[in-house]
Amino acid sequence: MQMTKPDAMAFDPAEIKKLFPIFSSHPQLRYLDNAATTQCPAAVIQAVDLHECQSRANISRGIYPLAEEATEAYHQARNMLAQYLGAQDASEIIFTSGTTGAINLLANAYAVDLKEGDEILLSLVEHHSNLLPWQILSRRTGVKLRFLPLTADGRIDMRSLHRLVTERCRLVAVTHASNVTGAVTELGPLIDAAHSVDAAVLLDGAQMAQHGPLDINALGVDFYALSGHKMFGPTGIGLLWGRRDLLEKLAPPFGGGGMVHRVTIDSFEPAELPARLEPGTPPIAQAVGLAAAAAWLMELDLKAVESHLYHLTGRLLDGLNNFPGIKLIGPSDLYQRLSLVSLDLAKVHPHDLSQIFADRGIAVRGGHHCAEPLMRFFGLMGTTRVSLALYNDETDIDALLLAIEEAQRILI
Amino acid sequence: MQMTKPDAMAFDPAEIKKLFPIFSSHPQLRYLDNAATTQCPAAVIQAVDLHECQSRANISRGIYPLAEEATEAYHQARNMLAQYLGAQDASEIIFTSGTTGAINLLANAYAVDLKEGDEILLSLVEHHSNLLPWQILSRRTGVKLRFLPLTADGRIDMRSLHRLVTERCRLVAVTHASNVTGAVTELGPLIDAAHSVDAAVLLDGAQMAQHGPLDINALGVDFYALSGHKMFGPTGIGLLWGRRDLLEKLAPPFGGGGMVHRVTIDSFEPAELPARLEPGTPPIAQAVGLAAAAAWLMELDLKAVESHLYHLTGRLLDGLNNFPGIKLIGPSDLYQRLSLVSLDLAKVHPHDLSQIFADRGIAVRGGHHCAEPLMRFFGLMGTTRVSLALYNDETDIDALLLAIEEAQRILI
Amino acid sequence: MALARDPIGNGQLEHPRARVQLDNPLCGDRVIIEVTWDDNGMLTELAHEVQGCALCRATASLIGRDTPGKQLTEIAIAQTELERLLKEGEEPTHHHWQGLSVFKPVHGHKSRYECVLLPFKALTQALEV
Amino acid sequence: MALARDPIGNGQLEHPRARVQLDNPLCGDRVIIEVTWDDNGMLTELAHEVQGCALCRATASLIGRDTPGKQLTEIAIAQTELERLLKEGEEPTHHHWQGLSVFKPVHGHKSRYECVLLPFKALTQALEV
Ligand SMILES: Cc1ncc(COP(=O)(O)O)c(C=O)c1O
Ligand SMILES: Cc1ncc(COP(=O)(O)O)c(C=O)c1O
Repeated sequence: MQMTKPDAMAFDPAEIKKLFPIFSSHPQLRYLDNAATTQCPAAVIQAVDLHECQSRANISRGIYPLAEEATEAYHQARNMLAQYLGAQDASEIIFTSGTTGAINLLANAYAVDLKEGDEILLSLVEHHSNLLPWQILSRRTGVKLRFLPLTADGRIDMRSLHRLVTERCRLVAVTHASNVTGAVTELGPLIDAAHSVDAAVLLDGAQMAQHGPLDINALGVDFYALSGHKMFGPTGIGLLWGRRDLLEKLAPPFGGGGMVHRVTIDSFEPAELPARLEPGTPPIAQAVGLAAAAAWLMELDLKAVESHLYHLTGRLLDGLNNFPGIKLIGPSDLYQRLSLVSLDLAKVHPHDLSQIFADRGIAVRGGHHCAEPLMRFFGLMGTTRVSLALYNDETDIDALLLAIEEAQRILI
Repeated sequence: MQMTKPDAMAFDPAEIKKLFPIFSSHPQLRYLDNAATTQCPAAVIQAVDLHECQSRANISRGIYPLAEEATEAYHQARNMLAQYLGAQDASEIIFTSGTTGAINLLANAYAVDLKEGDEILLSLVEHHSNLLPWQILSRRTGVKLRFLPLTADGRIDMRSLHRLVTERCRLVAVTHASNVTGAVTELGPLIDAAHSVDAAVLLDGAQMAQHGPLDINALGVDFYALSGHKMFGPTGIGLLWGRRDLLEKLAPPFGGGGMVHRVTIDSFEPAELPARLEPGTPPIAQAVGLAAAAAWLMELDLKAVESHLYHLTGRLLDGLNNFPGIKLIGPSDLYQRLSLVSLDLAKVHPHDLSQIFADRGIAVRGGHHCAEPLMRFFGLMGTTRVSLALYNDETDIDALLLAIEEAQRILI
Repeated sequence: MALARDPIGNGQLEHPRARVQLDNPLCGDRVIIEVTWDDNGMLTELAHEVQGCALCRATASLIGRDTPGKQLTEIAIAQTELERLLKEGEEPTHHHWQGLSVFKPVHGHKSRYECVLLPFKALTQALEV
Repeated sequence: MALARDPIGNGQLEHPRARVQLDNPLCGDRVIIEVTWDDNGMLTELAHEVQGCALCRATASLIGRDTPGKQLTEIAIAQTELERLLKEGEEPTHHHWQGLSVFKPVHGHKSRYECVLLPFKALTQALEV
């Protein structure tokens, strides 16, 4: 069921906003913390509801109609996410509790294969969720972590790539787009370098996922992780996508019901993908909700959404550049970044700035954004981050700029 | 807000049933697969909805009112679950994706401490979710798994306890109640034996959790795992409870945002409980839903529910005993079992029987119930399991008994 | 039901050319197929052992009845026909396999497809067609 | 605001009897308190270094202004008073600590309690009261 797509000119954030119940509950809310969590459209909330009210059952093993319905719903959710990622094979989609769950799953599966002296390449821009699982793996196996440095404007610096991607490199795990700088990672050279030494590439897609469907094969990566709650879906769900041949080689690091062919007290024989990597009752209703979010996103005129977000981001950057004492973190080129902007206001602590915003109904985030190594790189305690989504509009930006003016008056 | 409790005589499953939307969608449904998943009352579905529509934000780091609300809601959910378990200290509640997630968390945390030659004691009645994580741990560390045998009627046999709980035993991990036999584990001797050698005790509470609040300190165990979807709550959520002193000793096995004090590229310093064991954005809305389920359960007259379930289970057992060729699995004493009954109908495959039921609107489960070692113990391929919950009534039991009669006519 | 009750071809072969054991992970059912074929690609002998439900036993029985004497290439067709029958509800068109239509009532019962298919999967795996 | 802007007691001591560094894991803020007391249980000297928000700096400043010369037992009371002020909105009752009421507006802003409390927590930890 394809809706008639409004053309780019007709894209109306006010209409979109009406689809999000949170703005009916909080009509004054200026929600600019979309990198932390996006809001949820009614379509998604209702899809979860409907599933719980009409099709709730455990999956895969029941043969009564309700169990078949629930199994089918879960199965279709997987298909929908495969479509969203552009994966031909839906069994390459492993549902997890979120991006963090996905990366921990991969790290623990890799732990069996990797040996002391093997290397994993990360970057200094990574979110703790794409750093700590590898630190734990490193402690467990003796695998060495290496780090791609950053350019002065916070992009991953590819100049040392060939020095850092050694013969011992087994995995390159970097973010698809940063939750602090907004910088979108340049993939071409990275993937070429990794594949030239047979290392796999994992992208942390937590921030990218909300910006519409992907073409995972064209991207050329091997693993991809994302979270439902950052793409207008429910909390408690996310996924790990992986190339079938690689996923099949992973020994299941976690055990439970529904993932086995045969079990004795001594050992088990894992089932096929995707079940082998999804032990236990999965987040069924949340998968249905995430599929509804993906479907909702795919119905949108994403070109129009994109130009809307570029427009707002441009307005925001222009406005911020007018203030003395504001340092912007991240690429200056609008088209190398997502619609999120981190800033440092001289002599003002991010929390104090965020408080001034909060008092005016503006929701932004101040702090280290779970990226302490990056903060250290910039020599900052934290930043104040403004992150946009499609329901934001010019009045949100203008209110924010006005609040900064007031903050400078009050705080400095 | 305490509702006036109806007295035991007045307990009316028909009234309870009205609280569950699934039975409005499927008025003919006789849902007897409650050990797989319980249905969800409107109060729970609405609590999740309301959270998503009014209080959705990421938790812990935002300082705008919406983030404070979401943080508070998550915090209150933890308090509610602490109350449900009877835990004095809410930070002993670690939210996970479910029972399976909880046991894998514990197994991976233990993996750091345990050495080859250490022992973990399980039983032959365990669900795969309380077996496979320990097999994986055993493969990783060389820890030895031992198994408590069963009595002929499928209860854990405590006679060999003192032989099996050796000085090397570090953990005893058994189910609180079996999802196949319904047998409730006799805890006293088990806990005494474990504690006498300083081994901790984990109970798999997946099946017990739906039967009302616990007094975890009186139980005397050290860890407890449960799933939301088996106690009238959402999928995608569960918890691990642990005694604070033991939880504090666990090195976080998984990493991510929100669980650290300080991070460098080489190492991290974990935060306090419970955050240190909850990396990444947690299942926020699902925790709110689970808390609503716990609150809903605590409002019920659970004595009345219990006698209702005993009454139905007795009627079911009596009816089944009248059939020739039916073998009942599990304790014959009504009061040693939960309201679930597994049966084996001679010459009839559980799937064929389940199909006959399904054709008559009766939802039961046939198969090995993720307990293959137990099936092998009984020399069965599988059983047909009838599991009751508080919304079932006598007509459900009678329809089931009638269907068995028909099945014997058709299938044998 | 008759097919399931009186299994045709149940047992073991003395000198099977191939033997395959296949499990249904969802219910734990198990099928063992032993089979022999000649150098002209004709299935000559077949035996099966089934621990499974009525549907699974019925397919095994049908295989035991209808496949000996058939070309291996025709057997590959049978599995395709059966899958289409289950998933789309389309009657088998190949004249050798009209008998498969006894499984028509299973169409729409997704959770049971694997029960019906398991013996066929074991067979085609044994034949490597 | 004035308290935050012109920090009282900012710096380091030459011979602190105790030194405690405390972090707020939520925002990465950091407080270092150095303190000296005499054998009669009186706080004699105090210095603090704060990397933090205005609230955190304000508390540190208030501590720098109001705690020297006080008995350690009285300082323990101050923290209790402050926690009650934040959580319940109740004005401080102890006559030494009326000054804490500048933090009354923070009552209800749960996410900021830790900002206000951090320097006090560091202090009481240093004093082990
Ligand atoms: C006794 C027992 N343990 C563990 C589990 C696993 O629970 P979940 O699948 O919700 O993780 C179940 C249910 O499937 C169970 O019945
Ligand atoms: C870049 C990035 N990676 C990973 C994560 C972790 O996602 P989650 O907390 O949903 O697991 C986040 C968000 O918090 C993020 O922004």
